[in-house]
Amino acid sequence: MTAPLKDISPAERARSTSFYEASARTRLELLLDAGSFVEFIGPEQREASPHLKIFDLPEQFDDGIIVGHGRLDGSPVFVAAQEGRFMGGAFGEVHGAKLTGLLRAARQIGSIPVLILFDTGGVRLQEANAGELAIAEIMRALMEARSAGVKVIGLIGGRSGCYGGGGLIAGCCSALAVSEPGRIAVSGPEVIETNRGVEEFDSRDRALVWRTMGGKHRRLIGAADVFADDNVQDFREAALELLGLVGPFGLDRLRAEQRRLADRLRSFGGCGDAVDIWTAEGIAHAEAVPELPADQFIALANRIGRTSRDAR
Amino acid sequence: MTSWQNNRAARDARIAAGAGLARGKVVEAHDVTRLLEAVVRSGDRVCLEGDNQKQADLLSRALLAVDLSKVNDLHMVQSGVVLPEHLDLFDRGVAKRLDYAYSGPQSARIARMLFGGKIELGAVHTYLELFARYFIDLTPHVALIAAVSADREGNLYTGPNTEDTPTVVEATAFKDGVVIAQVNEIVDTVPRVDIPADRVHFIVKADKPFFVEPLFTRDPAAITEGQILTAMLAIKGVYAPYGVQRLNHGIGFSTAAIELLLPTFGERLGLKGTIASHFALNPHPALIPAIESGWVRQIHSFGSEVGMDDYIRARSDVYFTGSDGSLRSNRAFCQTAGLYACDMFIGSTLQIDLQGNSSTVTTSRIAGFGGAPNMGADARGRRHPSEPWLKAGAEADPDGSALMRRGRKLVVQIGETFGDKNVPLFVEKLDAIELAEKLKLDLAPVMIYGDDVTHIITEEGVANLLLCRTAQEREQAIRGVAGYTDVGRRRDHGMVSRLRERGVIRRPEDLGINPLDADRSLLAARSIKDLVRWSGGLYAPPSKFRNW
Amino acid sequence: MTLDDIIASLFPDGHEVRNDKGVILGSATLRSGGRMLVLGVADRTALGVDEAIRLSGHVLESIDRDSGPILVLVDSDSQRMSKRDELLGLNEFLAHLAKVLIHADMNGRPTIGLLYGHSAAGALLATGLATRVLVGLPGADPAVMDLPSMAKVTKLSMKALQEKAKSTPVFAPGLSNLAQMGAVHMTWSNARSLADQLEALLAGMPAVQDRRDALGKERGGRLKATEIAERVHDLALQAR
Amino acid sequence: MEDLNFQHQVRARAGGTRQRAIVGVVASGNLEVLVERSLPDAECVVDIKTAAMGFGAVWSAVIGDFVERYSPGGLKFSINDGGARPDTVSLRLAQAVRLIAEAGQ
Repeated sequence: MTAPLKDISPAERARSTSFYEASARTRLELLLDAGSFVEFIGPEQREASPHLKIFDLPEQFDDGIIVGHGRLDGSPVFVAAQEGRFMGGAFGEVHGAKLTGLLRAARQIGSIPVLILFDTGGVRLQEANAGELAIAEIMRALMEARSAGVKVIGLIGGRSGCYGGGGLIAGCCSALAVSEPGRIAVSGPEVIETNRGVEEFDSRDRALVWRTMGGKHRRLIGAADVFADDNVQDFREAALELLGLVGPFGLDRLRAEQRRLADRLRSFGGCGDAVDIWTAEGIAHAEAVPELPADQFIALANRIGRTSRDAR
Repeated sequence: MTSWQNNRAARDARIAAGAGLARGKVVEAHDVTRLLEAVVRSGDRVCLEGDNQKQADLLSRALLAVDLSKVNDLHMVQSGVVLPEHLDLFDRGVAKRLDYAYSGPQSARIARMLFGGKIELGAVHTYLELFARYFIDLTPHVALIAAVSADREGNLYTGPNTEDTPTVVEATAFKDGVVIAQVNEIVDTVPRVDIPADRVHFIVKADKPFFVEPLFTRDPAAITEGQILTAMLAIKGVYAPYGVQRLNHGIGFSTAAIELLLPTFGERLGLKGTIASHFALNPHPALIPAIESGWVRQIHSFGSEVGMDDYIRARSDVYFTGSDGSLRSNRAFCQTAGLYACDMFIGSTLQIDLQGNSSTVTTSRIAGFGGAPNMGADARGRRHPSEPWLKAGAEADPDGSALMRRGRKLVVQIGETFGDKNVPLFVEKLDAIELAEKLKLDLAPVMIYGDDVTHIITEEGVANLLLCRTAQEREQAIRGVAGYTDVGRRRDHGMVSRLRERGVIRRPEDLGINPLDADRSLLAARSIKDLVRWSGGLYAPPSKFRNW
Repeated sequence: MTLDDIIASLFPDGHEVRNDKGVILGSATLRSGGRMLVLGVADRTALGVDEAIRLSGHVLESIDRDSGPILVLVDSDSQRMSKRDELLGLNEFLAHLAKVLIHADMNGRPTIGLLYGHSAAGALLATGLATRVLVGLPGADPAVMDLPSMAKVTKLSMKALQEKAKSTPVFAPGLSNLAQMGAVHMTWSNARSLADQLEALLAGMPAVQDRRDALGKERGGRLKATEIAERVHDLALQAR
Repeated sequence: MEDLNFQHQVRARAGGTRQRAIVGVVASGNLEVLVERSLPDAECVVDIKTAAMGFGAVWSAVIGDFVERYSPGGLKFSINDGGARPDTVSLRLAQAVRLIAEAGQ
């Protein structure tokens, strides 16, 4: 009666599957070459968080992150995918250590790139110190891996976005792909509202949240290099594209990033809202940017031409 | 000599008392409280337009500020008690008595105030009952209404959210009452005349547009697999066999799932054109994919929905629109349409008991009835036949004479056996009964009576109560679809399996539905953004529903 | 100890370190004779885009010009929580600062963090936690997450949280908890000359390798992290 | 948290060759089910850790019906539950059986 999903090709399935909505496991299954994924410390190992029971909270067997090895267009890649629905995809001790170990291995090998599918609210409150430290260790391991020639690509389009320390890790990646519903920031909307008041930031005004932190804004200011439509196939293609574009890391990148960020601050530091920034970028009818369909938006972003390529 | 025009004289005196504050009919916003003190008399019946969606919020605040020595002990007769100010009136003593129909967001506070004796309650009505009483024994002396714009003569344009306004004005203006309208703007020419100027006595330009809540938007992203399964059961187990074309949907997620399954699951079953073509329904965004796929022929609406204006304007073949192109809604007419011209009502509820009575009342909340009891009731006065109506009638009374047998409206309760926080849908005794005992009410606030309910659908299957011949069968049919709730686990297994053999209970597998196929990929739209795409960019959802 | 006291005690042979609106920039002469680049956040200032870009610029300017270790002094608020900072991409500015510090450390400019006051969340990640060795001074009060906010989210009372905090260092604020987790390598004494303690550290600087997870295990604060990371590492090496 | 354990003797071994499968996530109103082919053919074990206290009787009924209907012989189910409703539990269990019945390892 219903067309079984098995009958369609993996690419068609990936094309029709929303990245935002899919689970971390489904994202990996459809992102990688069919059947190529091998998980490290899978759920059957039951390496859950040792800390949640202190708070009488349920555990998840994989602690909310899946790490492993697979192939992308035939080439080997390491992958990590956060499950944004389990505790908001937040970093805890075990969760973080899985990614740290993966990056350390990638560094040692040097030639196999790493894809990180972010979906996180940041540090897991119930193990805040362990989570914060895990993020510090991941940032260190990531930069050591990049310094050893490893390409690390971040894919951002999950329901929990990429917040807190997750935003800092994303900032360390060689390149990012982001979709419209994807968000990248340090402080979450509710945190800003709680600390600074609703006049500073109305967290319930979702149009405001997305134009301040969402995928389109991040692409337009050059924080992300590729804008993906919200389906897994588009993220797969974005990952392949970025792997082809990324060059080796070095001091010149950091100098270029310093210039890039200082220039951003000079050009847009006085803007009160994303629409002001887009207008300053020379976009006519900037207020209509959130409504643009993906193809038109991509054309616009390419015309504006801001990227972080060779400058991160 | 007896005077037979006292009321008209009194009305003229009220208008004269207010005229000093007006230029023509126009009163400045800062003078409105003084206007009300001049026009309203203590003890008056006042309709303060609080609809299901649209609120005369400026007039509410102005009425709350009156000098109590001039205006007090009012009798409020309004369909919606929605704004905090509506109840502040009673706390302050401006108003004393209340007759109403719906109190959604104020349901907890209104319960507290009723217990505390702050409000003298007339009755909780359905919309149609309250509207009817406007013309019999609850006619307002003063109506405080809301419109989009007015011209200087007082002609009003109510815009897409016309809702209750024509009914309120009809009852007030033609029975010597005074009508005061708040409008968002005063213009030279209104886009269309919804209320003619001779029925309007004062107009006030509000400082900001009247408040409208988007009550009928269900984000497809929040629809669960369980709701999809119940929606599949409804389409295949009720819509299809009865051929239901004329219907009303509730506002829950299960019915939103049905709307989103029509172009996918419904299409594969070949049902297009045979079901779900004519609706009494607000402009639900979730229905956009079905409309765009050619399922829906016509929709008449109680009110509008925020963000749907441009879409409605561009789809006038489907919606009722005025000469200006925008939606014309009308709650009284649409309620009547739902009662008499629809063959099915399907909606969700909070509690169902063993007789099939249902209620949305809990012991601490009195949400009122709104329109559901009229939608979800068999219209005993109905005389025109239709296939679903006749088929349902025949199922209920197979041995009766075909020519003398009444048809039956299909009244379908749909829901999951457990609701939020694992609260069971099925109970031995409704909270409504406890509430009635506590408040010493004459009637328990039952939303839909069991004898009107024809089907109950849960993820466990479809129970067809029309086919039950005894009270015991009916109880076991209900227990049979009550799943793992206490009510469900106390079923008589033997009787339930006999009911299943007779088709009284139909499990998913009896309908050829595999619960594992109840997947979100079946939804024609899985997000608000998808709905915007289906609408060709015409649907403009309010900010709280966006993730872009 | 005030910032001035600390700097005076660290660098008795002289320094050019300025505190400009909470942003610490400068350099100093080490007792051993070499120079040390100094930067940091003072006066419990929030770390936003404007502060972060100055700090990263200070390090980058020094990288080709100078040699010697780098000191990051920390008494900050959290990251600046504002619409403007997020609009401009605060995550990139903070990450950039951390990257610059990590790069310097890996390339002959060993980094030391000195946590002498408060710090939290993103600000700590971009400063102290991005150095090779993080030193605490007595009285420092870092808080990844403060207990009142935790109480709000977990719906537990402050008392219940404080009770839980006695049995584990994993969530509660404080220098000793971070030390037990392996984040803070050592705590110096206020009673002794900071210069002595700095020289001792520089003389025996640990290797570049990040051993914080192992340290956390040795101190009984993080029992799983190092084992999990090693297992994934080994599996990954086998899988290629 | 509450721990529950159910052991059933079943009619037949579950189909398929996969050794294990996992479905669902732990979130409010949701659960994960890890299923492993690790028991003798006539046995089925279900281990549950749930955040919702006091629903043992409901779990017992749900698991009983599930075992009766699917005869999942040889399978061990391990559940982390975030307070899911019985219909969601039934659905996840059925999904787990379907997944492990697929060909594969």
